[in-house]
Amino acid sequence: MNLSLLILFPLVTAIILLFCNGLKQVRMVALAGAGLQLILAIFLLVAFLQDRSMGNQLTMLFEYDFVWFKNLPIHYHIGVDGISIAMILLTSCIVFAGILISWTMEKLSKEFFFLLVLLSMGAYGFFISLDLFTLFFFLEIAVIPKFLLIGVWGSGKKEYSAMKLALMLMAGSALVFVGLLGVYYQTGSFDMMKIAQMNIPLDTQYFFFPFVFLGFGIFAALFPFHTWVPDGHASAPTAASMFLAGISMKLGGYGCLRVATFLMPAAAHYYSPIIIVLATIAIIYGAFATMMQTDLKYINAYSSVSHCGFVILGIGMLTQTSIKGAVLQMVSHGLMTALFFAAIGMIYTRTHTRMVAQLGGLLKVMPFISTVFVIAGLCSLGLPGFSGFVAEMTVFMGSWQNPGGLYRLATILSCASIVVTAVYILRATGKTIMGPLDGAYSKLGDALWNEKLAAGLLITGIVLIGVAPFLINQLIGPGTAAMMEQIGKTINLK
Amino acid sequence: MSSLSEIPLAHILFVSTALFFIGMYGLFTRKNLVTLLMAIELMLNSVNINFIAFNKYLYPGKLDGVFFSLFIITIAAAEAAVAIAIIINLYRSHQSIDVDDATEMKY
Amino acid sequence: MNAHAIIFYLISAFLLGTGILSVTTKKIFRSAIWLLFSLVGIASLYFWMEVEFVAAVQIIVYVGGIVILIIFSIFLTQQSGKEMPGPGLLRTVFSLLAVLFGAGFCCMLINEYGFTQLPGNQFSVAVADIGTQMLSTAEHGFVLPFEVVSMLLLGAMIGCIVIAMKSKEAKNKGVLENEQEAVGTVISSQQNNTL
Amino acid sequence: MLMDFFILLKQELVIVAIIFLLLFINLGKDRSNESLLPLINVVLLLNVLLGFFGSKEGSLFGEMFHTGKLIILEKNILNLATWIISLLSFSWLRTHKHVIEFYILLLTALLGMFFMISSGNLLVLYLGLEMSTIPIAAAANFDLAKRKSSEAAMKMIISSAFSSALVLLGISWIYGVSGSLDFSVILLQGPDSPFRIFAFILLVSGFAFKMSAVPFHLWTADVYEGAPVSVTAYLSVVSKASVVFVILAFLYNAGKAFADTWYHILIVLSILSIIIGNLFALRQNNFKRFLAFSSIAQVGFIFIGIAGSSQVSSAAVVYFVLVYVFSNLAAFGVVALVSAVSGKENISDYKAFYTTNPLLSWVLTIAMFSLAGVPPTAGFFGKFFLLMAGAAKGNYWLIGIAALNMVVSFYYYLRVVKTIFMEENSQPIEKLAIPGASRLALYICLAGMLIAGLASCVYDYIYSISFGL
Amino acid sequence: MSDYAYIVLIPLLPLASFVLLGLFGRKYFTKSAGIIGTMALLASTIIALMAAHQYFFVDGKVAGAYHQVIAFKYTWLAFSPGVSIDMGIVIDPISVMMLVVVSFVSLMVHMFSLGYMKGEERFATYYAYLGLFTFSMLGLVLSVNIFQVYLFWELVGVSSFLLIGYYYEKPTAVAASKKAFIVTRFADLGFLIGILILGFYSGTLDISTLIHKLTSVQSPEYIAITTAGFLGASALTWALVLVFIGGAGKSAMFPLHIWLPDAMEGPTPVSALIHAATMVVAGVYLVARLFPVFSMDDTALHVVTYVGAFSALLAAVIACTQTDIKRVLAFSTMSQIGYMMFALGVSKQVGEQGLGYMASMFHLFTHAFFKSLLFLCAGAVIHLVHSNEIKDMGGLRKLMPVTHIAFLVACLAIAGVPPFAGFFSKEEILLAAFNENKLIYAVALFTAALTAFYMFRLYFSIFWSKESAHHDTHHEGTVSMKIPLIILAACTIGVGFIPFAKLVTADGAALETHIDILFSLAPVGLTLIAILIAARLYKQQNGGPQKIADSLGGFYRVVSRKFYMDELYLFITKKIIFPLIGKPIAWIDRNIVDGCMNALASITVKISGGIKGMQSGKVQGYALYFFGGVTLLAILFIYVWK
Repeated sequence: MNLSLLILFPLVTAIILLFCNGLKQVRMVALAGAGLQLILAIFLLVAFLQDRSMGNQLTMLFEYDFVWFKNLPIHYHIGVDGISIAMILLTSCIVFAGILISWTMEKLSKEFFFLLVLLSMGAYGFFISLDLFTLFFFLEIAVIPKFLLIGVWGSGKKEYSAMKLALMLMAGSALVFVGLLGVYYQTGSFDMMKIAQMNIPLDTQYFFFPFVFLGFGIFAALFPFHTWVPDGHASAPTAASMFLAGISMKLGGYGCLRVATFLMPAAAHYYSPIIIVLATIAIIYGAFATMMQTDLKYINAYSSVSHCGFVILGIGMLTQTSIKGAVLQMVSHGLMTALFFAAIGMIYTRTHTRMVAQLGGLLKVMPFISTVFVIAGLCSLGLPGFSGFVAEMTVFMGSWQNPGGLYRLATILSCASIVVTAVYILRATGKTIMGPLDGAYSKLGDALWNEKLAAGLLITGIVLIGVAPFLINQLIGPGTAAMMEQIGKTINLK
Repeated sequence: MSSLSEIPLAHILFVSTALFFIGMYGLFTRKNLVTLLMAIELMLNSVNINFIAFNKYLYPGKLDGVFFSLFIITIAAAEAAVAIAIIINLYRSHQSIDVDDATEMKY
Repeated sequence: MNAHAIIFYLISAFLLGTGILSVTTKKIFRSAIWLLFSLVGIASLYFWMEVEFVAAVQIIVYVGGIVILIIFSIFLTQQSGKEMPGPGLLRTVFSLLAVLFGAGFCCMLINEYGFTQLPGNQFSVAVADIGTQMLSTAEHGFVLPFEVVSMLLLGAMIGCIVIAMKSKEAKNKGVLENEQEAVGTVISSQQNNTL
Repeated sequence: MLMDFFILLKQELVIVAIIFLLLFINLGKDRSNESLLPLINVVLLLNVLLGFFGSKEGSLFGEMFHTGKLIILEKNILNLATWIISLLSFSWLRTHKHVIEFYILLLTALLGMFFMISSGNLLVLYLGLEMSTIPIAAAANFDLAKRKSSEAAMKMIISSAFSSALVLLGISWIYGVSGSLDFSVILLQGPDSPFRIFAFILLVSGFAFKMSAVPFHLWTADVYEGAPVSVTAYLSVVSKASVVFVILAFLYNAGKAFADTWYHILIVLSILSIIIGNLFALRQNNFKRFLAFSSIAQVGFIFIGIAGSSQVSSAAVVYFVLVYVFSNLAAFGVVALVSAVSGKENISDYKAFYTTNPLLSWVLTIAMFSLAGVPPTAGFFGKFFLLMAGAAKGNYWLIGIAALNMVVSFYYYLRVVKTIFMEENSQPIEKLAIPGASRLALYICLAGMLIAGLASCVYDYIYSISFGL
Repeated sequence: MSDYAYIVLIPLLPLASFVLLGLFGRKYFTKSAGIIGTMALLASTIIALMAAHQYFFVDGKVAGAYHQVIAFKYTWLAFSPGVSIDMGIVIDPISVMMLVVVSFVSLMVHMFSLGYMKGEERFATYYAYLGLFTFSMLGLVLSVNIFQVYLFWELVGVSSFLLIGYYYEKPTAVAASKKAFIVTRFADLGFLIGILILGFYSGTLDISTLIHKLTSVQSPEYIAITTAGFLGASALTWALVLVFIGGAGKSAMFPLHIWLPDAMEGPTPVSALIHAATMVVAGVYLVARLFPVFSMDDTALHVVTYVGAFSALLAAVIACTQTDIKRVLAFSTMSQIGYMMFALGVSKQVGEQGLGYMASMFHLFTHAFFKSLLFLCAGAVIHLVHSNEIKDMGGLRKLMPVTHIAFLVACLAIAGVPPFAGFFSKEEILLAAFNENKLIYAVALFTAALTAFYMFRLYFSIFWSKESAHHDTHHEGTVSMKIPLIILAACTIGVGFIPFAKLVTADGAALETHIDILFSLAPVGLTLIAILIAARLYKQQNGGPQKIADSLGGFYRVVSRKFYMDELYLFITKKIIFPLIGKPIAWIDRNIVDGCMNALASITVKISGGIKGMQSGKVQGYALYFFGGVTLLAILFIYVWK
């Protein structure tokens, strides 16, 4: 299994897209590309599981190490473990769904799909990188297309939002960059697997960990650096919102975990109270802020802040279960929020409004979309049978395993957010989906085939994880265990 | 030769330094572009004095300083020529060679 | 203090005095003349230091070339008689402060460094030496700078021509010629001197 | 021996030959620009290609001139940049009356830079410095009828004359304390007295002036704005690049004993440059002025790289300059085309540029990304390596400031992109016909921006021939 | 022990019905959805009865007690070693009992709905939801793992939400469904934290292991959980109280009961199923499930007792004043569940002292029948009258004889008149309370009388009172609606005679019980008196009730407004949480947090504007700056940094 294909496929798709003409051709190519990615991701999953079942116990599989810059220790070093595979699957699903949702995108369609595919390339590259340079490279690749996607195809105060998003994310990556250089100069290597084996001196860890963690934290909407999220999501076109919330924010979470925590566990331990406090604030505060929103996209955006708080919380708690929960939450939230945005997008294209107050009773005219909306909402509030429950419960269980008053308090407060979540989700659902139908909307149609397919794909993912979490547990369990072993070693050393 | 030692090198350098800053003062305060140019010539000349003095007093073995000053004189001439050409062109477009009149581009 | 020293101080006072006048006089033409005196003063300083060749070049190029050029340009821009507006008070104060500080600072540095002269001074500048060294490619030859400078002069000349040439309008034809002449003078004098 | 002479001096000699060729053409019968420009471009292309043959290490004229692989590469970069600028100037020069003179000035300046880069002696250095300035000042006035053009030329010549006076003061003092002009001797003693340090600072400030580092940068924006676009491009790319090379060679070779001093000077200047450059770039509307300030900020980054004082840093600096050449020229290329046809030079004129000129928009966008340092453009690699080199000394706070300033710089680069793609305009710039030459140049820049980073061989080659402190 | 794996079919059949109807119902099964759902439930019920038969009578007791059988267990989600969510099936007396109740009542409701919901646009969806609910409830009662309980607990909650909001175009229905979900969610928070505490200290989430570990006084887990404490109470107490809060939420115990009356916005059969017979007793079931652990902690048991008793009384008082028949029934449900709760609270784990437990379960069992019957009857009435208000009814006994009889039977049962089912279970509860706590006994007794009063108030108001304003053209309902009524009425009469004490007890061993006539005298007497008063007041239309209400004045108003609990909650949410927490946070986010980010940008721009003077356009100024820069560097490097 050659992992580079994950980068190559989108790249080739993007290049072909540049030479396409007409909406039809463009979207067919984009869809085919995304479909291939999806197939490849599934194939990768199968190959991975096969390898594992054959007894391959290496931390990383399908490793490939190519000296990129021979005079600097920069390698093109890629490899995957279960966590990365989960993220890759997530990415491919969302990209596929995103392209389907934007099927009717007519304004500059070629550029739109081009950027979307480019984004996916960045995400794949990020998730498979084992070299910090490559990782950073792909991280930044995944930022700029968002700027254009929001700014050109967005709505509302799109330019402001696009700029804000780009700048804040770039500030994040600038922080990451400083941290990476620090790590590099302490270890002389960019190779994560190697760095993990070395013990970075404590004071160095203490100094650079905040840079890396905060940097990635901005991507993951860490309080108080989450303010790009609402504006960015609200202004973005549907597919970009899906991608933004579904994948981009996961880049941050993954980075916090894979780079910050994995490489500098002692510092992670040292700073965990702060991380926990910030995460808890994000969870509670995000939830309450969501409650007051009147725009569907803002609702989902703020709820993303709250939900991504669980990711940070899980990481900050530093127990194996909580970290597993964080990963699960990333996957779950990715799918769920993408679905939510898809639903909102579908509603918006029909009603041309996203204001809760102006909608109502949509269930009557668009039962499919409404059902999708409700499912996304229920997943968001952590209903069993959907992925959200599995993820959140894992985080809670893991968090509770970390004794100590602060941790306990944080866990309890975070748990409390499920109530607030219920409030805002039901409020939104009650006002848009239920209630009397506005006469103006009585002629609107239900979802088209592409939208159904997209939503179906995402729902399948959500339900699969929700109903059979042992499957994904099998995938990410060993990965987190290996990671935790490494982390545990260092923390105990101290 | 002995007479030279009565004047310390430092005094010559003081003179050249003074001349340099006289030129600089001119550069800072004059309004007319041609006078700015003259101020610059003064500064360059002061440097020439430096070169000659150092060469003569400290490093008489080689002629580096002398040569340098010769080249400076040449360059100064070329620079002055170009500057004057530019000033004339400026005069054509602005009808003035006041330096404060040519401040269209700023901030 | 012997006569030699007195001469030095006299020359210095002269060149600094005229220099100051040159940068402060209100009338531009006078300013040019003071500059001329100052440059002559510098040339005499060179004479005093017994580097006659440089002194000669100084007089030929500066007095004979540049100052003339400047005076020409003053005429061309028709400002010879006018009183120039003085600088603003603030500007003067600031400049004065900066300059005085700079000068004081530099003099202090010079003083602090304490140059020690060599006792037996064997400095002599023969024109022939200069000529051979200028064109020598060996260790202390200056043929490379010489050639470089010639290319520079070429470039400068062409630049001057293009810029100062007033296209199509015959009115200022004279300017062009004067320009070319002036530049030509400078260049030829330089070439002559070094050869 | 003679052969050696020719080989070592080949690049300079070729330039001189071209200058004379142009002179002869000028003397001959009048030719139309349409026939002249292709010829000149071909000659310049040959010049670029010739640069890659027969490299040899050595020195001439008693250490006054020396060359080596890195120096040849640097000159090749400058040659290439000059050629690209020439290609990009096509539409501007087509109607210009003084094409040959323009090229002579450009090439004279280039020659000056070559000597400057190769210099082993303060005299040659100084002459090179002047030679690369005076013709450009003249060239800045080449939009003869424009008020701004003469203002720019005036500002440039006065500023540079002032700067050279200070540099000369510094050189004379250095001569005074060392008795020599040779790089190998002048700074041997190190910063043991204030006098020496001040002399050194004066000299460095001259370089900083040419590189337009804050606070010696003030001429830059005005000159860039007023000068013809091609000259601005030349100033901002070739001229600046050459000084970077010189300062690199000078500090790393001659300035060894002063390493501690210049290290700190560079840091002070780089912080000032990055911050002030960014702050001013934020508020610009004129595209050239904007690029001026952006290049000032870039200089700050280059200084950080130089401050690293290792082989990695010199490689990073040269590499960055190469990348910078491509990126900046791509941007100037588009600006030159637009300016030549429509005369519009403001960023706000580019609103909805994408609707009429998609290709140019993409080139400009990628150039902005490359300048901003966004992957996968080469600019990302350039900046990464620079800061990596700078971080080697452990001054992470500096890297932190630089990194955060990169965010500010993102703002204004993205603002351009925003203007092009997102803003509405009822009268966008019309669809431009791109001359073949310019198209070629833009493609070269595009290829450079996209490939020079990803293909590690470029960097690896530069690294293999560069040197540390 | 024989194989019980087939039991898995009981929940899975409704699930299949849900999936089928949910995915394809709208298109393909618009008419046949009811039949499909009912058939699935019929099969489930039969299997459940078979299982009950097998468990109680075929396999029977081992060593004098019924034992727990884990029929099936699968690790669904592993957290860490030992701690995992398992999906499984537990077979023990209460789960089997609940299986029967849930599937049976659900079947009845399915059947009833065939007629009741006929012609609804979203008929298939309705049956899908019913299937989902039944599945969840069955899953809940079969849980082996405390997290499995929680999981199905949530599912039950959401199906309740969906069903309450079935008439989604009615804003009140939407509001009620939201309220129900959010209030129970709030309670679930307690449950969840309780689980976390229990799981953390016992190192397992498996219920039987957990019970095993936490009930032996010497086990390290027990010592850990009782020594750890917070705010003066041990971790065990906290955990149990929190779990009980979860139960209280679902079971509508004070003060989390406010959702239940509003939940009556849903279709009436749904109320019968969810809000009378099954879901609302989940809290009781939960406490019963964890009863061995509860029995280790007196404080927790006291909480259960007093909350239960108070709820019972409160609900009964409120029920007397309500005019919406479904709301009366809702409060009566709450009251009866209060009975079950305090019965558990006064119980102990072993032997004779376990009477309360048995009584509670017994009451749960009987209550399921008569309360669902009451609701279905109410449904039939509403179906005819198209109103929930008592004042729109009256004299219906002639129009709907079947319903009338069934309703009467149910009323007698709930009032505790022998020999109806309610009598037996209530007797046991009273006895248990009498044995343990006289205060509780008094409350219970009073409540029993109140119950009889308000139930017969309802009965007389509906079926007697004024003459019917409705014409004969109205029919009582379809056969499919009558059959369940008849069956349930029969059950209501019959189930009291089941020897429950032999079957379902705390420790599995049989309990000797007997009806003590002397003891029964007081409650039955009080009940009869209450019925008489009700008959006096409501059989004929007269001004009596109004007079009494007037004479009570303020008290009556407070009671009829449900002690202003709704208003209190509204005040807390609308006046405190939204404006005092939500709004400020949203404001802070937009203006302070985001404002800081924006301020950063605008400050930068300001600075940029502030220093623009540097670039004055005057070349002499530039030179001055140049010289200044040189000087600055010189001073820095010569004097400052050497």
